[in-house]
Amino acid sequence: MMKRSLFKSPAIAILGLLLAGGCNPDNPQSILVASGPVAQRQLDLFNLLLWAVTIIFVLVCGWLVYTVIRYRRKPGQGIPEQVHGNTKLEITWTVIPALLLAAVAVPTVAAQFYITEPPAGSDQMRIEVTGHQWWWSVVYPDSGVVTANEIRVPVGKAVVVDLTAEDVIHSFWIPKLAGKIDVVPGKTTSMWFQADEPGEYLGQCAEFCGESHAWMKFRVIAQSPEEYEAWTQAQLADAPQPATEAETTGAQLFITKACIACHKIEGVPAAAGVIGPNLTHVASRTAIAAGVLDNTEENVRAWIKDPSEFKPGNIMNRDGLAYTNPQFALNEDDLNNLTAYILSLK
Amino acid sequence: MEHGRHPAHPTPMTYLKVAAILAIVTFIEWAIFFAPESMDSIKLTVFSVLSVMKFALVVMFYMHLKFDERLFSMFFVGGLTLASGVIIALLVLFQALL
Amino acid sequence: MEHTEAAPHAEHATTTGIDHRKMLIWAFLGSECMFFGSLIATYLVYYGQSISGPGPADVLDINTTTVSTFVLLMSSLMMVLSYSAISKGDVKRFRVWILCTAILGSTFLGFQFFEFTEFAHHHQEFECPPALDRPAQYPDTACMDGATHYEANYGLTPRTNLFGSTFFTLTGFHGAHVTVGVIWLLSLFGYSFRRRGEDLIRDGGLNVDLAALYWHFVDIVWIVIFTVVYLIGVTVA
Amino acid sequence: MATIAGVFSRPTRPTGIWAWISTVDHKKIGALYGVTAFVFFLVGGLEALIMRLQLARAEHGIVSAEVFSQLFTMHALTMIFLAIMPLSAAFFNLVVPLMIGARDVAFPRLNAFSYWVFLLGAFILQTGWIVGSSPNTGWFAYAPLTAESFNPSKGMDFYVVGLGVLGVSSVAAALNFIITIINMRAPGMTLMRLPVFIWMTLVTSFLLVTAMPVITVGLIELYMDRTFGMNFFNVDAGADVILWQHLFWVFGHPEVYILILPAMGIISEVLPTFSRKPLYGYPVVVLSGITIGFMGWAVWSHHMFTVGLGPIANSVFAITTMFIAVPTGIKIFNWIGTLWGGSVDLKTAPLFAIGFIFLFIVGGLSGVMHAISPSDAQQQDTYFIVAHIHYVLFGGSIMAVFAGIYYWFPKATGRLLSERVGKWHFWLTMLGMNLAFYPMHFLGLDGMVRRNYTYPEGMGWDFWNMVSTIGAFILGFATLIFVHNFFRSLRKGEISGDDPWDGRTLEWSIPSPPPEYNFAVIPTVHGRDAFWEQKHGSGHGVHAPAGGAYDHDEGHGIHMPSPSILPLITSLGLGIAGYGLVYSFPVAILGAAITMFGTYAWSMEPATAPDEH
Repeated sequence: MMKRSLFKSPAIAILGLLLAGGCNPDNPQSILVASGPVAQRQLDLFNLLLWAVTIIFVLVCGWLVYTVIRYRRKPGQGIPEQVHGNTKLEITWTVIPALLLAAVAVPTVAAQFYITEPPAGSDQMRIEVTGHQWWWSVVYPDSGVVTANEIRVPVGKAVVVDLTAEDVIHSFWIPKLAGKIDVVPGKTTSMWFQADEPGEYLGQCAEFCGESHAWMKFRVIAQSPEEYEAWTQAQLADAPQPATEAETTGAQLFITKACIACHKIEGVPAAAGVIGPNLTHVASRTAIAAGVLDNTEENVRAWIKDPSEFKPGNIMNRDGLAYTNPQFALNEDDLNNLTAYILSLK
Repeated sequence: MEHGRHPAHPTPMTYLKVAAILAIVTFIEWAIFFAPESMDSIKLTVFSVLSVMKFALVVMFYMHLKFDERLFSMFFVGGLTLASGVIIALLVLFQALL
Repeated sequence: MEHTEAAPHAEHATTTGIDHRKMLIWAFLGSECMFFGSLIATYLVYYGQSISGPGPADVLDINTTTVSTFVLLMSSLMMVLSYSAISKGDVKRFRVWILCTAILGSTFLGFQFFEFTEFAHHHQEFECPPALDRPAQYPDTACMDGATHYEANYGLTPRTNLFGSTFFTLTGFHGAHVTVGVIWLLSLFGYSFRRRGEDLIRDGGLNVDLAALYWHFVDIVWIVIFTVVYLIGVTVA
Repeated sequence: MATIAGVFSRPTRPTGIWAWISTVDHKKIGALYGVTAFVFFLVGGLEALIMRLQLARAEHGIVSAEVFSQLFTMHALTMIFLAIMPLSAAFFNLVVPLMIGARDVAFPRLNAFSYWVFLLGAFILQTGWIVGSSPNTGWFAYAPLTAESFNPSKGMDFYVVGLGVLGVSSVAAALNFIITIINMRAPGMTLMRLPVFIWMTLVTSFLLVTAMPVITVGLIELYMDRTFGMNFFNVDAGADVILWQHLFWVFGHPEVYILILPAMGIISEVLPTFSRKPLYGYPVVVLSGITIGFMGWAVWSHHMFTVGLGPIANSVFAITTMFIAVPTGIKIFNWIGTLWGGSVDLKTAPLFAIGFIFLFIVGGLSGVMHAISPSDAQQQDTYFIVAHIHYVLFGGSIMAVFAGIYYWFPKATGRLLSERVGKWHFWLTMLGMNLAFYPMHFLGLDGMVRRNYTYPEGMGWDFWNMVSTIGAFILGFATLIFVHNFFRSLRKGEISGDDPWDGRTLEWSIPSPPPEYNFAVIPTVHGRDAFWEQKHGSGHGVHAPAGGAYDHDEGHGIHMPSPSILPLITSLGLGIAGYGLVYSFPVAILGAAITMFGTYAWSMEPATAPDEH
């Protein structure tokens, strides 16, 4: 909090405006307020550098402007003294920056090691995240929970994330919790983060990965350990059976319209696809379409109707029979029923 | 056209000697290759040394770098060093150093 | 081959006393080092990373390649001899040696062509799997009548695996350089018949010198490829 | 002998368009480079403006996601390869022989060849706009997004072949300038008397010659994968797609210095002239330029801090990157040292140079912030980086290019650019530049990812995006002012005379515009800043080439290389081969045959037609 007040201090308003003052730390993806130790460590370094470069900027540019004003050519001025250099001065302004940089190198290297792995002996858990064009699948190997685009974690626990990609390179980034790491097909990279306070943290793919790169988002939801445990248990259950007529029809449509080719729903044996997100408990998520749309009836319906309206080039539109084969096309009733079924998958 | 600093080139006899060494070294390499497997660990070193030797002989005598302008050596060795540096750096980064 | 590019008066009065073109070829060779260096780096980074075979030990034949290496090394000898001849004004000897160089270079290319085709059609003996493990459409009937081994195509093409891609690209680009070299040498050979080779003799054989430097460079690149890809490559595998 | 290979008769004393097509004169080639590059600069700027319009508001629908991908890819490729690099090449061509007291470059026809190959490579790269599929993966083209399976459009093929052809042009030009600088200096011009611009040209040329082959290999591998189904970046075959990134950045980082070192060279000429003092600490400035070029090879992985190379590799590259700030800082201090105690004439050229220092400090300092690998994990791929690269490439390279244009325009044309319009140009550029790019720092820190074609409301990005768009349009307007100034001054500008700025280097000792042969008498050099010494110096008996000599000697007896059509033909073959590699192999073979024919004819053609005099 100390650092935050520094930014807002009126005494440095001008400098602040020049440097980071244009930012509002309350913005959902601002890196200027950290909510976990990794992001905090990165922010501390950033702040250190910010102040260092601010001072250097003021000194050097001040010197530049002063020089230009003071030595402006005056009418009738003759040829100035032809100075070729000054060895002592030049050595000084070589050595001082070198020393400053050497001083910065120490915390840099220390932080680089810190952000790579959580401290030994800390309370840890692991998750596995896979990047797809343009969504994320999430697996909790310890409990067996499988979900997508929404990562629930308990507060105060170090979460080690092992990442890989299904297709092209992506990058996994939750600004308020930790800096990004690339998600590379054929390799596993890893990073860790920890949320210190409960809340919802926005994340997004940071490496250009094709047409809908801009819409490859996700959320991290940090909860108390009890809430997290309850969530885990709920996720492990099979999908609820359809209750209303609309839901039952929707459940059948889910099979007959070939949604099952790509989507898995635990408890529905036919629905075992692995190309798209696991939908067993899709209704329990706060958002759909990889964090793009809030999970409301209106949005679910609009998304099923025409995914490309929200995500140009997406694979569901490209390959799904409901969109490519007129025999499988969805009419208005189908949309209503499917929406009802999806929203029943709490 | 002659310019004052035309380097003194070796005679055809030298060329023949170099060729003989090159041929012999290639034969040795061939022989070592079929040596027993127990020698595999030192084979790599020997191959590398022999290869560098052949390389250097051709560069120094056939390309006359030993007798020619230092500038040429700078161009060539510069490119060679940089290329080696890139190869080694990549092997280290991919943790593929043999 | 080339007439000097420089303004005529500057020709004899360069700052360093070195001919422009000779400096050009050396700077160019420095650049070529980076080119082949990057190709070799790719080869090494991918060494042993192929998911499927065949690998270096399956297809590479050290005997054949030792001979082709020897051929290329000897072509370098012919090359220096032809340069030595032209710098003494001996056009006739020059013609003999440069033709020899070109022929040896072409022989090397022939070897490479043979090698490439051979790799693509490479057959290897495999142990017959136990009858129960055989897939339904087992391709080879050889194992049917109680044989323990059968022979099958185990060829390497640029598309087969990582090794194939890196190998053919590296050696292929070397081969392309040799091809350019052979064309260059033959052009010089033809050129020596014009005005009895006066143009070649005139600047101390500089035109031949340039081709020679290029030729030897291609030769030393092969020395590295032979060691890295063939000798060490097969030994480690 | 005047008939080449029996087909093309050699153009003699050509005029009109033919004079440009067959020219081997470095000044004309420089002008061709300059005009072509500036046209592409405008094209790249237009692409940027469309993108800024799209991003001005949340969920704006001006262009589709696909078109936006093509726009940001082509904006980078156009600005880097078709604007800044050839603008540098334009200065190399226009200035290098004049500064070192030479009559032309070492290989005049190769020089023309470089230009034509550049032009054809540029066409290939831009073909996508005509056929509707430009490269769309970002200029860095990370595998495997570039693979056929993910990217079947021809766009990536134009990328591969276009960059390959441009590489040929760059290497040929760079070799030419290396030889020219080492081998064609006027008597007495030792290496430590070379103007700093020449030094930076030399370092840049060495970087080009060594860096281009690396990307060429990467491009070849990508081409093999896409065209022949090879496996270089095929994960299923065991390939490591990170290899592309290494090959790309091993080239890409030296490339950054290829873009900025010529700019630093220009600044090092402009500042001493307009403060009437020699460059402060010349040896150190030269040495730091060489150091930057050399260290440029040891820092490439800082573009890959988030790839997961591991903490050791990241730390090593973080430290090497930080220390590259030392030689850069030295240059800045020495430039200010040059101004200190001088008599600073604030004409437009030095204004741009001072603007360069100011903006480059901002970009350089944010560069140091990126070098800190742990916090770079937050900044990487956000608008914070976009801000940084525009401060160094626009605030750096382009500002220096403008400084250079205002500085040397009178030498090239004999007329001055309007100072009054120039001041407007400068201040509007400064305003637009900072308004367009400074807010991007804020956007990056607020978490806006780069290369997103749009963004939702409620992220706090709307305001600064709008400001940035307004800034971009001011910048565009400022550039139009410059274009106006350029064309107006070309026809009506004040006559400059030979030496309007009281220049220090040899190009100011000859008429403006220079005669075809540059120097009637090759000057003898007795010190650094040769021409200044001659005018104000300690009375060395420098041979005075200017004045009377030119009035009486119209260049008779000076043999200049004759015009030749063969560079164009040879490069045309390359261009045809390039399109052939994209569309059809028989065409590629035809192109190769034309190139071969051109090479033969070229090698048989004397540099100077004997029957000309």
